[in-house]
Amino acid sequence: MIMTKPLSYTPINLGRRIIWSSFALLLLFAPLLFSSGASLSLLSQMGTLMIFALSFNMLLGQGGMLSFGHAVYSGLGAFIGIHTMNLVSAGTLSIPISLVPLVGGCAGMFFGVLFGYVTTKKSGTTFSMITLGMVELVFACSLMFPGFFGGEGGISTNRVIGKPILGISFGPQIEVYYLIAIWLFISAVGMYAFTQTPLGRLINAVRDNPERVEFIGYNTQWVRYLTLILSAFFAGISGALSAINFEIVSAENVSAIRSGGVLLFTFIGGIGFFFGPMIGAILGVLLTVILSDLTKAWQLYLGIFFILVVMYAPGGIASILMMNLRVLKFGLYKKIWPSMWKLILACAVLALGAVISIEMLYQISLEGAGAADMQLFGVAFAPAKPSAWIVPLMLMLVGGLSFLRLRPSFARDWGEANTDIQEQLRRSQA
Amino acid sequence: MTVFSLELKDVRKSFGQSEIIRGSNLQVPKGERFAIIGPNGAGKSTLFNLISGRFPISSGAILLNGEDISRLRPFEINRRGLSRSFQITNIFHRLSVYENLRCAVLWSLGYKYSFWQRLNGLKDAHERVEAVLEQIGLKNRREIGAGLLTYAEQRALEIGVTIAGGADVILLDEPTAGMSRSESDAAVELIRKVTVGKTLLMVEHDMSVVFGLADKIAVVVYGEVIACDTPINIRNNQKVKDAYLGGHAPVEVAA
Amino acid sequence: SDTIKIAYIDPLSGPFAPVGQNILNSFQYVAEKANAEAWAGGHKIEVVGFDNKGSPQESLTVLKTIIDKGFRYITQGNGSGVGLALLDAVNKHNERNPGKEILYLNHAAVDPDMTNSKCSFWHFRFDSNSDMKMEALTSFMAKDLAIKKVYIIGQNYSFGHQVTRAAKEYLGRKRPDIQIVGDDLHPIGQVKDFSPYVAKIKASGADTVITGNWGADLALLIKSAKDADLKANFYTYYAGTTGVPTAMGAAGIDRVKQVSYWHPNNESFSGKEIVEGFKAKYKDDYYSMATYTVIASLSKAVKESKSIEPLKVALTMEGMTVKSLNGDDVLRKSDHQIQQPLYISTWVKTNGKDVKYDQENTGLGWQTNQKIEAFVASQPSSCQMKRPN
Amino acid sequence: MSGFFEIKDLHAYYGKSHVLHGVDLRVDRGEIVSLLGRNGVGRSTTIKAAMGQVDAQGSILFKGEQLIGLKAFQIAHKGLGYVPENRDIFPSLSVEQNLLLGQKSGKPAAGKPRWSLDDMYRMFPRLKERQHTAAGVLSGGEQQMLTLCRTLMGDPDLVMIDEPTEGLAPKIVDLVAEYLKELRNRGISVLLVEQKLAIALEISQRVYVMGHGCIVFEGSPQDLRGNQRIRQEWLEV
Amino acid sequence: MEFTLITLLNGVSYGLLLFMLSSGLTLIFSMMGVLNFAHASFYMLGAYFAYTISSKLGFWPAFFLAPLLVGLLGALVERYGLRSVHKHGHIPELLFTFGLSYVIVELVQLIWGRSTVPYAIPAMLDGPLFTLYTTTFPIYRGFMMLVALLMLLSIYLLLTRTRIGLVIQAALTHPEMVEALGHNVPRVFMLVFGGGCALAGLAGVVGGNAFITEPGMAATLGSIIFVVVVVGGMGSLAGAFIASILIGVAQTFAVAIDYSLMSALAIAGIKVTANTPAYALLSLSVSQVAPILPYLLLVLILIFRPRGLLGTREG
Ligand SMILES: Nc1ncnc2c1ncn2[C@@H]1O[C@H](COP(=O)(O)OP(=O)(O)OP(=O)(O)O)[C@@H](O)[C@H]1O
Ligand SMILES: Nc1ncnc2c1ncn2[C@@H]1O[C@H](COP(=O)(O)OP(=O)(O)OP(=O)(O)O)[C@@H](O)[C@H]1O
Ligand SMILES: CC(C)C[C@H](N)C(=O)O
Ligand SMILES: [Mg+2]
Ligand SMILES: [Mg+2]
Repeated sequence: MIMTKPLSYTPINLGRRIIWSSFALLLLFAPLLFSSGASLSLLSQMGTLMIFALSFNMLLGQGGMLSFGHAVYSGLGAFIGIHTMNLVSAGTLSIPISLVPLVGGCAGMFFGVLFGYVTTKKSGTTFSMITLGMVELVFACSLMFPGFFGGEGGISTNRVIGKPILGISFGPQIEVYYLIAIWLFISAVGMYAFTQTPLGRLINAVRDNPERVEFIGYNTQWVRYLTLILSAFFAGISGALSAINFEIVSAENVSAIRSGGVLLFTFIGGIGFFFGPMIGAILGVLLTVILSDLTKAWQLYLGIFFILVVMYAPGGIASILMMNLRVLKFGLYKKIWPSMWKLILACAVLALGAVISIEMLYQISLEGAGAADMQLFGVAFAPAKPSAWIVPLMLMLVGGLSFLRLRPSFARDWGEANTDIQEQLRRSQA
Repeated sequence: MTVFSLELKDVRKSFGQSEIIRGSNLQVPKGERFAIIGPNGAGKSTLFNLISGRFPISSGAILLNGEDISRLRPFEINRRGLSRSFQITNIFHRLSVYENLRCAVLWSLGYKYSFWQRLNGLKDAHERVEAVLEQIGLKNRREIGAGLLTYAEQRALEIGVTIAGGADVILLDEPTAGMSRSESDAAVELIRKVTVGKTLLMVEHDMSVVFGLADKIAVVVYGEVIACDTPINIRNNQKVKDAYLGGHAPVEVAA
Repeated sequence: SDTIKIAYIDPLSGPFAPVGQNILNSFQYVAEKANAEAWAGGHKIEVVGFDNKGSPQESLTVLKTIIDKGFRYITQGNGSGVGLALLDAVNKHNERNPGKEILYLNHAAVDPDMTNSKCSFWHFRFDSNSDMKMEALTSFMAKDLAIKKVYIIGQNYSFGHQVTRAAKEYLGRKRPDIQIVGDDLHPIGQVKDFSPYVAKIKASGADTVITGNWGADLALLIKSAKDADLKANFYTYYAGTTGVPTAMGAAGIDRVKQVSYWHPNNESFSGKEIVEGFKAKYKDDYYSMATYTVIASLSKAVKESKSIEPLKVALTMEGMTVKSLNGDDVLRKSDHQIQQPLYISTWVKTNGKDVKYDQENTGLGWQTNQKIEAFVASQPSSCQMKRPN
Repeated sequence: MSGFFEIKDLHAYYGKSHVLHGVDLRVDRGEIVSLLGRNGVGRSTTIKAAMGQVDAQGSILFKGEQLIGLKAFQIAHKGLGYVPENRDIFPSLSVEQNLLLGQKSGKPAAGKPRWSLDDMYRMFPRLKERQHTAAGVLSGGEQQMLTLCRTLMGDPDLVMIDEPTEGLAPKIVDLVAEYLKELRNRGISVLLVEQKLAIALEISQRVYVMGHGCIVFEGSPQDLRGNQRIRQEWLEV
Repeated sequence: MEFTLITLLNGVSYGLLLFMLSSGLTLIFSMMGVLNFAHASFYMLGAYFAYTISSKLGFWPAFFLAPLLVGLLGALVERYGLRSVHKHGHIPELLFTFGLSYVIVELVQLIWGRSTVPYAIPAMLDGPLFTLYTTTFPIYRGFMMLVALLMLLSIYLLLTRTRIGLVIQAALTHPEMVEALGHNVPRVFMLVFGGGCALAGLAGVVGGNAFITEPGMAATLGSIIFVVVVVGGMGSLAGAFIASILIGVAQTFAVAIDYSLMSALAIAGIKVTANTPAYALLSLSVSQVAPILPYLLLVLILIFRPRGLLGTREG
């Protein structure tokens, strides 16, 4: 029987190693590509959010546990982290900054042990609602215990403590970036490894069918509880890293809004794939930080974006990516490309028109009727003049109509390509 | 006094006002194949649910290998060596066939809630799963998501998940429901094969399966075991005929 | 000639956006005027809005972004919590990046700590701090012998705490006979129904309420008071900010008083061109006069120091006198707290005479009760400033 | 009698996979017709297509009206009843509520409905006993009875029943057979998909045998009994 | 005495407002299983619509038209948005409504501006209804309470006199089967969602001028209405009603109580100073704890009675 060991059993370690090494390389060289202070800070934020989103997906994607309160663990991790740093700088404690994330992780874990016991008693909607209550409780407490939470202004710290070790003081952003990158790598490997352990598989089983798990010898509550504790550990790491990065932690770190944010972006990234949450984290930072910088209408765009993703790509960005990759792998791109590029073009035209209109509307609403001219994509627009509306409206009309016309043929081509692939897969299986 | 594999002592169960199980007594010796038959709603599945810990019993006692298990939770009972299948297929739909079975063997191999061991490094689990795959005939469907299997394959997997942990008392609830003749014949063969040396308790409405497989038949009517005997005696039992069989007792036994 | 770019870091989305947007518009309106009139000599001033979503942490992200974009001046005011966080971050940045310092021009965050225990060379405050305002308010109240029982209610955050503390302390000093019959802190921006609080105030028998509430928290409080027929006067800080006048409406007439460093119906209607011009352009009220002081001070310091380098500008600003809409104000050197007069005013119907300008088209506006000169309003500071050498 | 219920050249698809390849069958008023065949040949699909739950092409005429293209609830309103094979009872509702849902929404058709709650309880006293129990906890067999009754509550003219005897005790199976006959006596036609050959042959007027998505045999039960080849090849008995 | 009575009255009327807000959500969330995060946005829309309509046509036309409009909008949202998302499960639905809430807030700001709009109480409903000792109780609060009770009654009749409730509940598990039994499930869903939104809109019409109408009014509502629905019990209108009143009264009374653990200990003769361990906890007064009461209740209820007060099912 050992002789007939099937091929598929040996995991394709080579491919996996390549992926992980390129991930490491990417982390290493990203600052060279985006070297300005602000992009470094963005990269750092993405890093922490990635850990947070991955840890959240341990619950949602792996365990089917929809938590509305995951920020509790990252937030409390952050608070403990920042208090630790303040203790270190006060001289009462001696821990290098690079290990503060570990402290945060342990703190997250501690609160995971504490709160998780209550929340994981139930699953499904009940779990979601308990976590909602829990996060609101902790958040409300943050105003009641200003000693620990610092009230509305939060607790701040200075990450440059003591003498630099090996010339690293963690003052410059780049040093913080690499600290985050290293922890991100460790955490990502750790969380991926988790999916390949007995507990990691069992939480999948619990997600699919909790009832049956009880009849193969496992206590579902324990499976959920342990997973939550581990997930809270990683959340705590991300919290402490963000404390180091921002040098401030405030009550919003433990809020329902923060918890909702991670849910949103994890989902947008794609909960069905391990790396989905990472894409979500990148998007999350881009959308909330950059977009709000670029336009006042960012919340409108954000809302529309969510709606579109949910309606047209419920598997998240990762699923779109994987489906396209699959089409590519099976060499069917030439089949869908002709209808695809036209559709993309139509969408782009539609979006362009919509963006121009929205921006002009905002200009009018914020600046009053005498709204000044504005620059958009390097072109000047005068929203006050009715004539200025012709272009965007035309763009929207043309884009919209061609979208409606082109969609069926794309949908058909896309559908055919995918059935082809399924056929091929089925044949290779049989 | 012999220790029975499974013993029910005056087990009672009420849901709200209605008493569904009204003092059932049953003794299943080690290594025997028992079939439970009875009219719809007699309480057969409920009996299984009580034994396997899905519901708590109202009174009485259930002994597994002489040990009282009547207050234990399902997973505790499972760890003591009793495993059951479900009337309505109850597997992990999004996991592959292989993973379904691997989940089912982990506890019995002592891996518990481990998150420090690599699944793929667990040789014994792999071998055990391979063996089960072979037995239930799903060897070349291993990587398919369980939800995509055909009905009969799912039923086979259901049985596979039930036996994979190596329990020595197996409870099967209508294992052949919804199968065609040839499929259910195959299922009978499968069950016969995988329960060698084990204690089997099985609910079935298909008399050819019952009479083909069982060493003994227990008849449950209105929450009571009204008869428990060899197939031949059961077939000729007037009470059973009235309550359950009607004119349907198969003529040829164990073809 | 250069363009001096000021990053305005305040809420432009979320519940506090209305105030944030109004003040941004105010800044830009004044900057336009300054540029047209060449206040800063050949240099132009530009104010760019950045949304901090009301959060301290988000503000720090924004700070990093704008530093990267080459901004050297920031201004902020809506929320002392954010203010303290920014102050800290600016200090750290300036320490770590000598030669690339940032200057923080605070237009409204009034927690006294920012010019006392936490004072910084890199921070100038153009609003009078909450202690100064409380000093003025309590002095005014002390003269009113009808006041017997006072109730203090505030939002549960740093500024609210400061108001409560100062009110108790100063009233105790000036009118020990006045009884503080209660004090309450409620969560900021979350209470929908203030009637339980009003019932409490009522039960306490208070004839006067002191509150630092702003935005919806103030509007709802006054509304509930009216509904329950609470016959108490309200001494407020922020009854003039966006949204409150509308919500208050006629219910506040004669009941609501405000302490502020300026209001449009001041003795000489100083600033009326701006009030009118602003209204014509944005259909909104100009009330945040600190925007004027900030631009005027910066312009003057740039002109005098002949530099747009924050360090030089800050050194020049120290102790500088600037002509603003409420007179000649001094940027006190010891703590960088502006010294300016304060007004106590009451919410009344416009009458075309001393109450000319209404707010939010309600036909109601502010009438001066008393002007407190800058030297009277002044407060000592415990600041021990560290200056760069 | 030009077709009470008539399926002609019916093709059906699950996504891309072509399951029915031109099915023709017919049920006349007051007739019990059985549709037999092995697992997976497409019997359930035929019924689902008639009920508007599967993509289908071809023609399905019911009382002279074309059903293809209509939504399930419209088809139900035309007088077609469907008893699914996997029961699909509403677990959180009580037995009685399940039955009530069987009645169609909107105004009742002219005349008195043929069935009342009491009829159902008389037919299966077991249901009466469990009247207020959540249907989800019913035993397998009880659920089967409930499904049948629920559809009858909608007062259909033709019931399509998919494996009604699965999981029923042998005695109850006989009972169901009796009731199907009773249905016919009340003027209701039945299209029966059944695994248990004995019963199908006993109660139906005509039988169809299906193989791989099309009809391979049509005739009376006697014909089928006599046709060893068909039984061997398509029914594995 | 005056204080207790007034506080009780305030509590009940606040509770009734909570009920108004959450009755629509009970319909949508606990019947259809859709976690509608945009519910409060529809409440806001109700207030803004009412503001515009009442400034043109007067309050009473607005009272009837605004909820209708909001309901219509809700129905359209269901028809062209949620329906296609529905098959993917609850989380996409939740995110859809989440995105929707962003869009609605922004659109409101585009149309009506960023600041408060002067949506005032109509003259005929302004003024005191009665005076209790010295405190007046405004007519408008009485009116709000009446509307809430009428809402309760009408939804109750709708759910008990029709089979809509049954159809929805059945369709949650087996939509195809419900259709096969002759019920137009999509239309029922659309009606229910639209109806729920209309109820939110009505609450907005009534609440918008009782409180203030501004773009932030939706955000402040936050999760409290979910608390009401869950505490009341999934699928139970009466439960939501009781939960609303319970939360309203409890919170109102809590605000009024200034005692803390410290004062309790003081009565017992134990002196607590700032140096005592857990001083921060001990010195918290009940009124400061008031904001967390609903959430505390939520967590406790879910732990000890996951079905909620009057619920019939879990989750
Ligand atoms: N949780 C419960 N609450 C109330 N009644 C229940 C519950 N579970 C089962 N019952 C009732 O108990 C009776 C026995 O059900 P059970 O499922 O054990 O029957 P069974 O013998 O397996 O029948 P079948 O052969 O039809 O599957 C049924 O009438 C059922 O309605
Ligand atoms: N939802 C589905 N998607 C894809 N294929 C399906 C689906 N349902 C059924 N099939 C396929 O269609 C074919 C016909 O199925 P159908 O359920 O009609 O068979 P049946 O004759 O009723 O058999 P059974 O005895 O299993 O009920 C089968 O090969 C089945 O695999
Ligand atoms: C804009 C102001 C109302 C802010 C307030 N003064 C504070 O310091 O928090
Ligand atoms: Mg059963
Ligand atoms: Mg079938």
